[in-house]
Amino acid sequence: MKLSFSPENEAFRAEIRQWLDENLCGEFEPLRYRGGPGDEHVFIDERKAWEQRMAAGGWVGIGWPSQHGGRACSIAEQVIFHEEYARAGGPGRMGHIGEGLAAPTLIAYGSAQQQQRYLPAILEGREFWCQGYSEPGAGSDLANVRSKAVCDNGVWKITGQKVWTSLAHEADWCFVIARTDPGSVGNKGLGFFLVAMDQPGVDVRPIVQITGTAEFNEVFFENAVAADIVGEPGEGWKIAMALLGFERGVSTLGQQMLFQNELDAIVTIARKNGAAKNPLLRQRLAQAHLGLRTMRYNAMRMLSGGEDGSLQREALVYKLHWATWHRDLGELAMDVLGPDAELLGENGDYDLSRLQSLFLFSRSDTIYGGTNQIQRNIIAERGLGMPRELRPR
Amino acid sequence: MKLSFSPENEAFRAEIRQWLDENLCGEFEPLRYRGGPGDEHVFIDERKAWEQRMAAGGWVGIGWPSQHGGRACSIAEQVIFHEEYARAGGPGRMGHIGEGLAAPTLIAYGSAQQQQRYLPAILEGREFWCQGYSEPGAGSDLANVRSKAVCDNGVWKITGQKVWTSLAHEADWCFVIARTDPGSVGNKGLGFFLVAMDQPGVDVRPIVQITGTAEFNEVFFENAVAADIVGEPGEGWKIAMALLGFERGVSTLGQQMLFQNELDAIVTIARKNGAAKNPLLRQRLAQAHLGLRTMRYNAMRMLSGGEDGSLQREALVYKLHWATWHRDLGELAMDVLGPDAELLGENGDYDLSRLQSLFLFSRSDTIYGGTNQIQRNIIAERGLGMPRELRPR
Amino acid sequence: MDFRFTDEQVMIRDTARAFLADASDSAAVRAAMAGQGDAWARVTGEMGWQALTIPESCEGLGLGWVELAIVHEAAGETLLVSPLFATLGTGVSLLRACAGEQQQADWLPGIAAGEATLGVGMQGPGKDWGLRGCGVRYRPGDAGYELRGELASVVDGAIADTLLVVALDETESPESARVFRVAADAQGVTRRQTPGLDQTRDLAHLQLSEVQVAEDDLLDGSRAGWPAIQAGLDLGVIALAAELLGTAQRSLDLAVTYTLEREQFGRPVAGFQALKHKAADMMLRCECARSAVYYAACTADAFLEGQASAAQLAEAASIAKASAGDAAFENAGEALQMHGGVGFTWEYDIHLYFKRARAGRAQWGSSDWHRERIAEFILDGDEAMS
Amino acid sequence: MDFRFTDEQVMIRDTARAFLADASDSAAVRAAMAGQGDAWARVTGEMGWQALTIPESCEGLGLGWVELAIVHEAAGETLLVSPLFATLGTGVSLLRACAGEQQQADWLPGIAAGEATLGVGMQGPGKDWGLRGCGVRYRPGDAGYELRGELASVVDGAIADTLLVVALDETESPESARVFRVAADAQGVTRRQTPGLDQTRDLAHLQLSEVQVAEDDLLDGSRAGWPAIQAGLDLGVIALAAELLGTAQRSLDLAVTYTLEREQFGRPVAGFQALKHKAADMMLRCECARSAVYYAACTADAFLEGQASAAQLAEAASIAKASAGDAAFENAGEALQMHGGVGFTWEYDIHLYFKRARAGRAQWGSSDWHRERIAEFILDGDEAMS
Repeated sequence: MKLSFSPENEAFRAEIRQWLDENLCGEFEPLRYRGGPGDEHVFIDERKAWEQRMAAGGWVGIGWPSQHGGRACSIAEQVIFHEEYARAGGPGRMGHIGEGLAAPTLIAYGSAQQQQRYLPAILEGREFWCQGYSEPGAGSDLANVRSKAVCDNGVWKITGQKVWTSLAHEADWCFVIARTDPGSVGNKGLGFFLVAMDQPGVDVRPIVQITGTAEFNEVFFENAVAADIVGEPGEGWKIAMALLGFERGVSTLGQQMLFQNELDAIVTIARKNGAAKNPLLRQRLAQAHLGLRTMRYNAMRMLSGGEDGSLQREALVYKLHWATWHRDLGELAMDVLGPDAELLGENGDYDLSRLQSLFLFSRSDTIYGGTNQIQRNIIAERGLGMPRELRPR
Repeated sequence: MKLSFSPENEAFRAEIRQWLDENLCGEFEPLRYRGGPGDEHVFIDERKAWEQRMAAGGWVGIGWPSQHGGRACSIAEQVIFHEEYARAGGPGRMGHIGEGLAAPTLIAYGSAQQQQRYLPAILEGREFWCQGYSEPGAGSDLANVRSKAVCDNGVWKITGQKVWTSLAHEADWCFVIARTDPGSVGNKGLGFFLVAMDQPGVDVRPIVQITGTAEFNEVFFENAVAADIVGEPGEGWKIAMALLGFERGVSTLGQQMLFQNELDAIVTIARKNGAAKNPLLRQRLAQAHLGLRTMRYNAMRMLSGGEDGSLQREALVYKLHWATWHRDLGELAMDVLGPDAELLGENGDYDLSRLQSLFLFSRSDTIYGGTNQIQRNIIAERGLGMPRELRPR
Repeated sequence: MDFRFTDEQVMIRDTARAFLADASDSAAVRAAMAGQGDAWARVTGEMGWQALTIPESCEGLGLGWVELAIVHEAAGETLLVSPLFATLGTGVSLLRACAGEQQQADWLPGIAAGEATLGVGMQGPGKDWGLRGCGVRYRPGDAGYELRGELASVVDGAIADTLLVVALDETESPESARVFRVAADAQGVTRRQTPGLDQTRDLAHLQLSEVQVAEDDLLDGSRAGWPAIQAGLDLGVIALAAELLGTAQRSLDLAVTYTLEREQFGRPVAGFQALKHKAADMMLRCECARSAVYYAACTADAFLEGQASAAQLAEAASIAKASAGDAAFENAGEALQMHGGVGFTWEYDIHLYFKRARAGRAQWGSSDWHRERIAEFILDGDEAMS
Repeated sequence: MDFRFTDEQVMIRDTARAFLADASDSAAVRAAMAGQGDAWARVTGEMGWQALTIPESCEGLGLGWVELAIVHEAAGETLLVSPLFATLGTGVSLLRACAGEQQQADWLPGIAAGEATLGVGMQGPGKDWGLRGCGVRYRPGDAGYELRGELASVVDGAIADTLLVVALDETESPESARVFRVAADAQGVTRRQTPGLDQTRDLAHLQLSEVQVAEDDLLDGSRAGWPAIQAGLDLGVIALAAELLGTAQRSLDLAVTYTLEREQFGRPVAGFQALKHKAADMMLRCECARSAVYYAACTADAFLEGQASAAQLAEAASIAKASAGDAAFENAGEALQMHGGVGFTWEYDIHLYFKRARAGRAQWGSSDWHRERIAEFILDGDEAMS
């Protein structure tokens, strides 16, 4: 057990830091600290251009194996990359669903042909992805997927509705879980499809959120043509579960640095407006700092791998931890703002400040991707061996 | 809606106050503030003598109807009595199970003969009662009672085990719920029995608690003779439920005054040792005060009766409220005590101070008489119409 | 002692609910958020609530704070967008406590007739509730007094016809506190509506530059300084607490209704113990807040009849505000969570409750502020309050 | 960066657990509470843990703080009653940080050999943790220094052979802080074991009256004053945090085991969602505490190797102590609740965990105290800590 980084690691840190210094400026300067959760709807074109700049610098797919064009960076290097990226205020990544979810899935389960078709466009920041998992009424319960895939002369066609799809209207591709076996129930009989968004059978409707903005969408598929199926029909559940694993990868460290930026902003305000002298707020600010640190330590354990490579307890609790922490941070932000917390900007409709937006948008953290209640069930059942929920007779 | 007491009420207040002044002194002086929850095992003989003094003063059964020897006091007068009693530091009542539970049950469901046999001895402070409800493994689930009552030549004999019976070794009588119909399950087929404690078939074994003291007991019945059955065989559930209702009567106000005494003691220490200057503790002390006040207001609503006499929402939440409040008060007491919280007295084994005892003993409040979890189920199901728990297939 | 509604109070409640179910349904609230509709005209025209606590001698209904709490609770249940709280809850309350007899006779009949709305201002920008946050100073002026300063987050301050302004003199001592009646269109008053996170309540920023106030417009009862003014404000705190009680209760109701309808894993999600227990805790908070609010309302009546002290009123008001504010915010937050994905969409109403609850909990003294005031009573005095 | 146990560390943990399952089972703990049995003889004889962090040059095992945390965690799991924490966790830690090289060479071998136990004292009666609560003052004396004052709640202070006493001079300035080595039987030292709510840990009250200390018994590294001493104490804070982690984890384990066995309404109560969710939250607290404790242990190693600053050590120690202290107390409290009626009987062990957790959370700085120290770092400095 040791925490320190090697001299090679530190050289890598210097490299990314310098690159960001030289590139996250000029036309990209306004993107600093923008485009994160709750703010994903801003600067779309500029952020796509930024993805291409990143790609040109060789900073996309740094964790991918080299045979797929990646840099095969070690965990430590990836940690460093995400730390420095967030420290510099790097904008919310338009490409993260492609780079962090679609690509690892294709690398693990895709055919050579699929890898050749999709990976370069992701690596070059040319094509963007979104995720078609949740369905209305099914919540995060993937086993309840009702979207259907029908094979028509060798072409899979998708019909159904997905919801909570972020950036769907900006994406070129969507990966979709749909039922290939019409008689199946639960986690059997699902397939994992790649669907082009720009076709008549795909209709994207924004969902206006508590913030008044819309970054989530409903996506309606009606006989939409799937360009590809990954794996075999019926393997969709297995692939989707692996993909959920990728979500808990190194990118969590990037998320943490965004959180750190938010906490820093709150601390700055507290020091300015006197809230930092309030003993109650001091305790809560310290607890927020403490919670973020333990989140980071948990992620470091997660990335280092468990002693026997099996169940990682720290991974099991990770979502519950960050979601709850982030929601609490939103409340803390408002209390630190004090009497000004309620007042909006006066530039147009419902002009939320960054911290007001944090307060409202973070309410979704404990809901999407498995509510806190679902997370607690999973922890108790898988982590502690407590009985599963009873089903109705 | 009005809160004030009438001049007649205030005259009544003066009367009980004066009586306590003149009687709770001398030999009874050491009993002040003693004998409450967690402290019920002290001064047994003296407290029995005190009950007789109370009886002589006409202060037992003040809420009973006059035909049974009570004073038929109004709710307002009973409120006043309990307030003044607790304000004076009146000791924990040895007779409260007889006066507050057995007697109202007998008045409601007992035969004239039973009323004549039992009520005078309660009224005169000569006979004391305990309660045989809970059973091992059944928790607070009365429907799970396994104790049996068999009628043998017109004499009911009880066999079974009760637990969490307070003051059983000091009681003359126990009321016991037992199954009269051997084939019955759930809340059917139960009977409500009156059993003398001083007989060979009754064995009382103290349960040593977290405090190192024992005021709860296990009681074993083996063919113990029941002197009486109240109501008919099979009516036990109905009678027991009514009795649970009596528990939420005016005596709750007395309990609140005990709580107030505890909170006052904590405030006194906080003012003395500087804890009252700690902003975190100030918030918690204020919240404790607030919680106790709302408990009092809830009780006033409860006693005034709902607008339509049916479901009283404030009554439904009452147990959860006080139990949680009291447990939190115990933790607050320790934090106010600060570095001294950990240190015991040096008079014998495990010499807890009053507030240390509060801290430990209040952990039982959220368990006995229906755990907080059971209370929440009841509130959700009866108060909010949410579905009952599923049973295993 | 009788701590339950009279038959008349039950009727007032039922009437209020029936009226608001129509006048302040979701569509009406959303229209009002966009500046359309006029619930206030219906409130004054059909219900006459603006006259509720105005004495009969001043052409009001002569009812008390229990009735005031009942209509505010109903308003909080439906997120009524109107100057009811500003005019009746805060304005009339302050006048009842601090205006002289003649002043009441002069001013209250117009309000009772629905001809004028009120706004109460004390807090300066970025300042806390309480006298220390007072944003306006007065000094002798040509006509009597001259006011200058800034006020933030004045509820309905941009639409009120008449402003009641709490101000200090240069000594900034509690004894110097006074309340002035200022016409909204008086020379030197600049008003700007400030958009808020909670769109169901209008807030305003007010600038006062050398505003001249006549001697007659100094509220007589405020000449004694802070204690009388504080009592007047506490009467308003109770109205806000009642609103928050309504918001807390409706949040619970919405959550229970939604979870009974929504199915997951083959059964209504209301059957899951985790949600049942959340709901039970929400109900506990509601019932405590309910008792605290109506106790405070009874105390307000007793105070106005000289049967309760200002300290008792302050304690009861703080307990009510902290209880109801926390109940509203926590219940609305839990209700949002219990709605799952739809809870944070604009389409469902629960986010409106959440925002109103947060704003209300912070206004007129946050829960922490009120707890600190309770702490002063129990910890700092020579004797604990009775 | 590799934040997982090495194979050797896994072995140390497994060995520790196997040893304590026997040497510190429920019967052994209860016997020790009554003053019987001697786990310490077995710890020193069979395991040699007293030598764990003593350098090999001083005849110790030369291991680091990760290993120290491992054995303390195991001790916390079983409520081990012994001077392990006092001697190794606090005493050796303070010597490692503050004793000079020669002093370490002179003193540590005897401790490594299991010949001496240590106790560390700083807090005066009724005082908080931290320098402001320091209960002893020194001044020049015949032999070097003279100490006087009172110490409260000294862990194992009544049985330790050697006391390490943090003291101030009359200026009471942080710069004047020093650590003195005092023989427990020195002239002027009066010791009294003080019974505690937690019976698994001995506490003592110490009276120091004109105790003479030789110049050589002033720890060399403490001549620079508070910062070095604070670092030495923080090394001990980590040991206590590790113990509390063990207590938190075992509380969870006991609760899960009990609820899986106990049936109600026809099924194991572990199947009720309310209890599952409590257990999930307990596990979250455990895992956060675990990461915080081992991160702090790594930071301690880095500090002793000159790779981390005292401020980084302080931050990591405070995070570990607050996380583990809260986890232990909250988990033990929930576990007690999950046990239902038997939870508050003397017979079941869970109340022993509850009491140890409360005591441990309060000792060596409460969670609030440590959070306030974190707040100072992030809010009061010129720059936030990295």
